[in-house]
Amino acid sequence: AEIIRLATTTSTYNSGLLDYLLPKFEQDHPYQIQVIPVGTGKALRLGRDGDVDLVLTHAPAAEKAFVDAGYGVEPHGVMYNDFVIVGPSDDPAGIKGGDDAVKALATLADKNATFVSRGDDSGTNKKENHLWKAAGVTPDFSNYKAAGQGMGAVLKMTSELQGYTLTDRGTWLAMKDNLDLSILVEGDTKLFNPYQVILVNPERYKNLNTEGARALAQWLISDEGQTLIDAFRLKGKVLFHASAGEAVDPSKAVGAN
Amino acid sequence: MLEVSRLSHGFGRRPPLWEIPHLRWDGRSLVHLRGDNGSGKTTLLRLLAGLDTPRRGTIRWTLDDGAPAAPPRFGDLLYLHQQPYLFDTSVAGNLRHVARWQGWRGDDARSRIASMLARCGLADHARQHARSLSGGERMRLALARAWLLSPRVLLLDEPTASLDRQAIDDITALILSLRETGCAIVLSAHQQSVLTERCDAEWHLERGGLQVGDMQAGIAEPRPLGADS
Amino acid sequence: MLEVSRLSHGFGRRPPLWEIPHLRWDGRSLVHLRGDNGSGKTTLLRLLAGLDTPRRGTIRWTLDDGAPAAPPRFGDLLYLHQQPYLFDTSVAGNLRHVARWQGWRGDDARSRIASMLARCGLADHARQHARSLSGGERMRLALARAWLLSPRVLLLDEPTASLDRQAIDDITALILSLRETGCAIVLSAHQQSVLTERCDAEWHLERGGLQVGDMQAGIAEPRPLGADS
Amino acid sequence: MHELMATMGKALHLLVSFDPALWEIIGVSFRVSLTAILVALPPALLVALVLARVAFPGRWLAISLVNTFMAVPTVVVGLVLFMLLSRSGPLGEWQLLFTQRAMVIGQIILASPILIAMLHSSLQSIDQRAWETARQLGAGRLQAFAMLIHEARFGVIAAVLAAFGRIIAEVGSAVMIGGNIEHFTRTITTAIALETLKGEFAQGIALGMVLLLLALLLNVLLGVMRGRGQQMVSA
Amino acid sequence: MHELMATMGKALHLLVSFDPALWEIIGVSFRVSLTAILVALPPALLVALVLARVAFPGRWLAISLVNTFMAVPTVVVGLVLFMLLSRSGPLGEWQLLFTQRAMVIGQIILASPILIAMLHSSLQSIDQRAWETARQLGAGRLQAFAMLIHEARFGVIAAVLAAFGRIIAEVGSAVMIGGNIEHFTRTITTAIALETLKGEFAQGIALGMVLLLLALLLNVLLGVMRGRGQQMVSA
Ligand SMILES: Nc1ncnc2c1ncn2[C@@H]1O[C@H](COP(=O)(O)OP(=O)(O)OP(=O)(O)O)[C@@H](O)[C@H]1O
Ligand SMILES: Nc1ncnc2c1ncn2[C@@H]1O[C@H](COP(=O)(O)OP(=O)(O)OP(=O)(O)O)[C@@H](O)[C@H]1O
Ligand SMILES: [Mg+2]
Ligand SMILES: [Mg+2]
Repeated sequence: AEIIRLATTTSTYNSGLLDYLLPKFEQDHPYQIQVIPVGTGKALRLGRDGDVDLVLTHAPAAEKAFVDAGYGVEPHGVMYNDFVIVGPSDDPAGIKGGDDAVKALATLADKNATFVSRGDDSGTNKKENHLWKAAGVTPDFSNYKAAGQGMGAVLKMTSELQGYTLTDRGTWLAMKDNLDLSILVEGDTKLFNPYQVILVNPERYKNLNTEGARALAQWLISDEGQTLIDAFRLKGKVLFHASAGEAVDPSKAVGAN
Repeated sequence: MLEVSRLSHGFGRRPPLWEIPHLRWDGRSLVHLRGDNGSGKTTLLRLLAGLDTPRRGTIRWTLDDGAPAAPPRFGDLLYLHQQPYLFDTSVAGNLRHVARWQGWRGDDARSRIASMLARCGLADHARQHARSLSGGERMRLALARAWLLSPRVLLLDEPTASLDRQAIDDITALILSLRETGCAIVLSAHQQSVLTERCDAEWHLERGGLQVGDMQAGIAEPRPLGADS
Repeated sequence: MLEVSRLSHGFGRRPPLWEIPHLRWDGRSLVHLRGDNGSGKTTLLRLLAGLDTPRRGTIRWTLDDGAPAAPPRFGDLLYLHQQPYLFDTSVAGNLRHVARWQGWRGDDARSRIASMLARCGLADHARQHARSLSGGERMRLALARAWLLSPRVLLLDEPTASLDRQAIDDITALILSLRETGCAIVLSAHQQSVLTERCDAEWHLERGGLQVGDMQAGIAEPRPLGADS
Repeated sequence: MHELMATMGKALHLLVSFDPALWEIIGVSFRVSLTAILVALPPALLVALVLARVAFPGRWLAISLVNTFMAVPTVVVGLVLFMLLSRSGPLGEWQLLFTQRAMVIGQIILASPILIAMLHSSLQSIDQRAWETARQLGAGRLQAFAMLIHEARFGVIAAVLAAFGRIIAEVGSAVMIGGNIEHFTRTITTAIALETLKGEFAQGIALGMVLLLLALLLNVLLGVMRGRGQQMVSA
Repeated sequence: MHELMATMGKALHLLVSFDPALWEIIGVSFRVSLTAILVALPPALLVALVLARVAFPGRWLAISLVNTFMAVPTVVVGLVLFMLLSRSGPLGEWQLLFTQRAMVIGQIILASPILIAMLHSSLQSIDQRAWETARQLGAGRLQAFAMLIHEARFGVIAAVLAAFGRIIAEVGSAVMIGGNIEHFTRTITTAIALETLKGEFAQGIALGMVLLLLALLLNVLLGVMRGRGQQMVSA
């Protein structure tokens, strides 16, 4: 079978979604998919260099730049989930229960609460920076820790330090049993987290398997793919919401669980 | 001084090299240890020095009216290897090591080292690397290191093998003067030389045993003197 | 056979150890190289063997009617170190190395090795680790390794220093028989022995020069015989 | 402590359960690293010998350079190789990226400095007379070299073990240029990295122990092979 | 190639620009790794000496174990230490997690096997007579030990350099138990990992080069110190 190389973020990979979806694709298509799990930044870099055939990422601004620069073509929204703010159960900063992420962050900065940031320019990190900006805060309070690591590590750190952080729901669900944290803020429309699939521009490199990549992308946004995404459960919880074709209504991105 | 009983030693599954039922030495005679290649001279000297543990038997040294004891602490007793080990530094550096271990400092150490180098004919080589010395010079350096210590017991394993005539004369003089100060000395040697001629006792390893002879008193029968007869 | 001209060598900034304006040797005499410790015997032999490059001068060997050339290829010419290096394996293993390098195989190699071990009195030690040999046995092993090769030129650096009388007799016989086969031999030695007595030429390193004497012809004046007089 | 103990049990269980997925990544790990060592060893021996025995101007600088390259982070080797092997890079046409072969290349680069440095240090400590003696006794250059290696065998084994330890345990280059693709370029260490990312620390440690157990096995085998003996060091 | 060249230039520029953020992480890297080496060296010397000189039952097994631990992945050390130092772990009360001290501990653990293995190999190759000679000439045990180390100094330096190379270049344990926290536990290698994560490969390589340049400096200094000389090996 021909090989398709897909670079994706570790959060997607680790949720198990791809292990669930891809075999079903491979059954009906003459392709074998090699998944390269990396961070969003690195995934886009792999696409730019032509080392993969398509990418599946969640950083709208970076993706837009990627496509605008001509590195990628045919972007399609595939699905979305959402971010949540987690922290210690006793919530010393008192942000629990709200659904205003911006206000919550402003409170954290105000109280100089321990906040662990991804600090790695990832989609999540960009979302966080966006929220700080909206709150009118420069995050330089003394207990703000820029960890420069992946989501899983940052959650572990947050739990160890009994601090706060912003996480995607997928990683949270996957890890929460090992953590001493709970969800404090969720449901804000600003916490929307859409995923796109983008083909690497075939004009830039020969030897790309664009045909296969397109087949995979089309399958993901086909009715079959979309139904499967909606049916995926992690620890009994819905994780991703299929969103192909529609102009996603952010309010649908939240609340479901 | 030295009392050995029922001593024997060997290697692997071979029979013992030799057995010494009993040996007593007052430490006052200058002993020449003889024996063919492989007869076990080195082995015996290493055991006496306490560097190896005998298979069987006991070795007891009595120093300075103390109680008889196993081979005394290093520094009092000194065994000089058949092929001496020189430290990886200069000639003078080799002596400085010893001076440091003896706790000598500054000018005291320096003057002792300088005079010892002169005495052993190595003054010109003080800054040369020890391991670039010629065969005879190596042995001289090893002897110089040993003289620095003024030990109570000195076991020399073929000290004259690669020395020229002048050097043998020199160390003979040194050995005799050390002996004056009460140092007990055993030396092994294949060749006869002025030094072996000054020995007044002979231990001969032969057919698995140790023959003891008193040369001054004429008890040792005149032997055919190998190469030089 | 050997022609040396304007040869001199030294170390560091020191003056040359010796200078040899001219030396010619037909390779038929058995040469005894003498000289005090540090006079440069080892240095000279190493230069002749081509192991070091002289500061100045040339060394030309003529083997088998070939043209005069720099020290011939190893294997034809063999220098035996004053303290021979034994390979880190058994006694027989040391000889097997040589057999392999000579390209001998199977029974041929085995029988040559066995007979050489017997000849050097090491048959009992064949499986012992080479580095656990006694001083004299080491030299015997090194000589055995050399005999295996039947070289054209043999430079022996104090081969008798740590050997007993029997061993000296044995290697004297070996050396004489090698010489019969046309091997050119130089040996250095401090002590007189039956071997040095069989030498018929003497090279004496003295006061920075090389004195050549023909002993058989009685040209060499009778010297005071060091240790054994 | 309890959790760590449980992890040990898990590791043992993993090993004896003969989980094919596990043995697959073990296979990739050992295949890649053993190949890298085997390829890297001969040139490393040669370079080490030259550094130890041939006096050429700038030798000590060369030695310093080798020592320096022991401090190169694995991920940097990964990055550089990535940029070379990437389709947009100068060697992109070889299409080696994300293959085991590329991983072997990365590990050769990582193994070489430590091999050379350690081999140099043990060859250097072999007596000068060893080479002279072998050559005079009729050994050709290659044979004399083989003899030197034999004399230095304990050091050589130590060097190989250290280099092997370094590359079987490395993850930075393996993940960069291997891509950690399941069934293909996933090794024990990249799998551990993935488990760590997931927060499955126990699983990661269990995998690490599997690696260590296998390394122990290898070492014990080697130990038995070299005969438990100790070197004789009296000259 | 072009991009790699540009990266070199960037690295040099980074170094001479005296960017305080850069020098901060350089400082953390070297402080942590040098401390770890200094702490690990004395016990490693002692263990190596015992392994090289004292014949005790099971010695070869102990040596095999040490060799095995050279193959421990850095991240596994990080994971185990993390579980020990974690709030819920047995040593949680020490509150060491995400501090430089914890990183030092991790690097000590990583440096020790390679130190011991290499020191063992060079101490073992020192002639048996060296110890005997020193002791007989009046050296105390400690003094004789110091003399042995001096005799083996080239091997000791090689061991220290190899171990230093390993830990200054390691990232797995540093990132796990240090946390890669900016201004605090971020080292050169964790910063490289971060740049890599971001896809900023050139920046990562530039940082790697900075590390190598500094390592080179250290090596050259050491080379000058030990006098460029070569060991004398004739016994
Ligand atoms: N570790 C060992 N294993 C086996 N045999 C050994 C060992 N050490 C010594 N021997 C053997 O024991 C015998 C005695 O050795 P020793 O060194 O005592 O002889 P020696 O009398 O000093 O001889 P030489 O005059 O040649 O120095 C020799 O045959 C030697 O090969
Ligand atoms: N590498 C070196 N550097 C400095 N001096 C050296 C070096 N090698 C030898 N020498 C010196 O050169 C002189 C001659 O050495 P050589 O070994 O040739 O003497 P030799 O005649 O063989 O003496 P011996 O009878 O003691 O073996 C000695 O004084 C020695 O210290
Ligand atoms: Mg002896
Ligand atoms: Mg000499």
